[in-house]
Amino acid sequence: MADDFIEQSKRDAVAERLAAEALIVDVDGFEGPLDLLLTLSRTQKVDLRKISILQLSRQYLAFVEKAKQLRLELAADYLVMAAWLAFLKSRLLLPPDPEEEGPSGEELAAHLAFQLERLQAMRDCAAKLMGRDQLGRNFFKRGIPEDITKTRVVTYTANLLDLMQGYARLRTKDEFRPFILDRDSIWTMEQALERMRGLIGYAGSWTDIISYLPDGWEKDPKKRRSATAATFAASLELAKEGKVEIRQSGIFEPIHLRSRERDNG
Amino acid sequence: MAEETATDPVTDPVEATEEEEQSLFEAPPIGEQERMIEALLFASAEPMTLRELNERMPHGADAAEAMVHLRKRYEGRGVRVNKVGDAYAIRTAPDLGFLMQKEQVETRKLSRAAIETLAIIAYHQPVTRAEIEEIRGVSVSRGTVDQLLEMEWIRFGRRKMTPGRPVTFVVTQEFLDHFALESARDLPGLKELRAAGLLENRLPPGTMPSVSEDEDLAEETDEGQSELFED
Amino acid sequence: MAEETATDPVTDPVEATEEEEQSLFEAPPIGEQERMIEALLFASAEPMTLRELNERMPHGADAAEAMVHLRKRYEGRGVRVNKVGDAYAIRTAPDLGFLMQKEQVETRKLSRAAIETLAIIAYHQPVTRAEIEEIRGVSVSRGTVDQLLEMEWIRFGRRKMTPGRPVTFVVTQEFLDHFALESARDLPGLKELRAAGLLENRLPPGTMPSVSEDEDLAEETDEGQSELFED
Repeated sequence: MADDFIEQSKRDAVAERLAAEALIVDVDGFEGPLDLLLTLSRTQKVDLRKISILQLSRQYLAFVEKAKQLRLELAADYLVMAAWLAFLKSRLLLPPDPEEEGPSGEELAAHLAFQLERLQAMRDCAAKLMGRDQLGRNFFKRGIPEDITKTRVVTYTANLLDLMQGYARLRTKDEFRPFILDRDSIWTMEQALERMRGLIGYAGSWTDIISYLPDGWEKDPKKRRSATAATFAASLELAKEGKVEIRQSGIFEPIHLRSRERDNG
Repeated sequence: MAEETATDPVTDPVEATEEEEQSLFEAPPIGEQERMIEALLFASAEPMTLRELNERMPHGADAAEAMVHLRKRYEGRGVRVNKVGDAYAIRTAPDLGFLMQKEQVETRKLSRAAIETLAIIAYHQPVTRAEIEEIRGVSVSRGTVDQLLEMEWIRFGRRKMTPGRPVTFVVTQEFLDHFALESARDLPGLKELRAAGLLENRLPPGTMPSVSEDEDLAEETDEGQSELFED
Repeated sequence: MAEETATDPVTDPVEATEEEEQSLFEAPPIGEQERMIEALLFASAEPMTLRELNERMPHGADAAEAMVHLRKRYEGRGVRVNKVGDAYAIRTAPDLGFLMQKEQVETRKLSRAAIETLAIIAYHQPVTRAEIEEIRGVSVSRGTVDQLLEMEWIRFGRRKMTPGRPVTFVVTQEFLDHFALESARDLPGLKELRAAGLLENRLPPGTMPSVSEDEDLAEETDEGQSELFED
């Protein structure tokens, strides 16, 4: 029994040393004292619930001792943990002092064991979580979402009707083109304006706008109608420009205009 | 499941070498293929052609057959499988469009200039800027073309083999997609537009539109499009 | 569920006037409602809550009931309806992920610290930074939390009613969506952890919290969790 025990402790000591040496080169790889403790606890190869905190404390202190020998700079929190574990170790080894206040060594050890178990549990959870099917890796959302949110900025849209109407508009315009050429009985407002601008300077007194119709357009009713309308529209345009004044004494009475420039100048 | 048994040569004792080879790559059951194209169409950022689908599916799968099943399955559903050009995409059923429009407050109508330009490109593609200007009768602003390019409703086509080798414009699959057209050939012709009352008959009294002109137009449209839409 | 039926006047035969009013705006048949939520869920890339769905549907429609039908319809299909917190989203079936290499997005590799912090927040929410540090045994870097916030996997929860009123962190709908979780209650192993007492907020022995503070903490924790873990 006793031999076995000594053998066991020797083996433990070797394991501890190996662990410490293996870990020491990589001290930066640990995320704090708790992480280091958790790694050390693996050498015990037991359920974390049954872990020997006393043994773990020894391992940790040995690790810190080794680090000191190798003159490795340990972060302050590693040293704080070492001091606390040294205190815990003494509490666990010495019989309880009835004078002393505060939690017992067992209570402290239990809490540390809880912390280790909890950290390990969270790591397992993290691994399980990342092992789940993930959006964008194992399953996917709609590749062409349709526009149903209000956060959308300005988008331009048109429907088929707009498109067809737009085209129809253009093509209708196109269809007019050839007919413009053979519209020999149409006098346009542009033509009327051009004619009147040339003549208006002479219109000092009120003149019937009929007198501005182009020569030869008075006879044919179709031509006369078109020319009268164009001339009337052109007269309004000239009035708007302030070049002429227009008057009509009554409905269907002749329309007269005269130049304003003569008056002003 | 079927895959496992199929790859087991023991279950196929009769067939010769060719058949054996075949069995190594046996296609998944059609129901499984239908699930696959369903997932692919759903996740893809672009409409997918049968060829693209087949490329992504296991060896031996037949996207065309699976598509028949899938399209049937979505008949009358809230979404359906639309053919867009020679590709397929899942789209909201048109009668439910009103559900999506609720918050399209910020969408604006395309300007008249843009719509006309777009219409000309759709009906006359491939078409150069000069040709668009000739039809519209006004110059086409850079902004209008840029806007349509940016919306990805038009893109550059082949250069014309005329002096200066001007670039042409054609409509895109996005355009077809947006207007729910399988191809630009589905655009109604002038006669149909007139029949639908979309062409106002504003011709001056006493003039008759010449029949030949209408025919010319129809021909021209066909010719222009044939380059892009040949079967 | 109980909420939805309660707000539906049809299921409440006592309210005579309301029922009359209801008939003027009769809800579409349930099959039609199913099509509507189908279209809406397909259209949206992000999960939609029943409330959002109801807002878009015609008066009197019941998205909850339609959802039961829709989820059943998509069982075993290439896409399916995932419940994500109190919302729903259509996602491709995970077993078809192998077809979708092209759609796979390279996610930023999370550091071990970030992954652990995320897990702690998910399992312990609402949780303060101090509590995360207590569990991990090291201080949590700002960058880690920022990264998780930026990915929208975590957000700020209510403040704790402890001295200093520290902020808490909780996981988001995006988190649930990303990991295909119906709710935070469905986190793997959650029940076992709770049974083992590993989710309790155990203070180190020897620390003497004031009684009132402890009560506050317990209350706040319950309340905070009930928000996320309720049925």
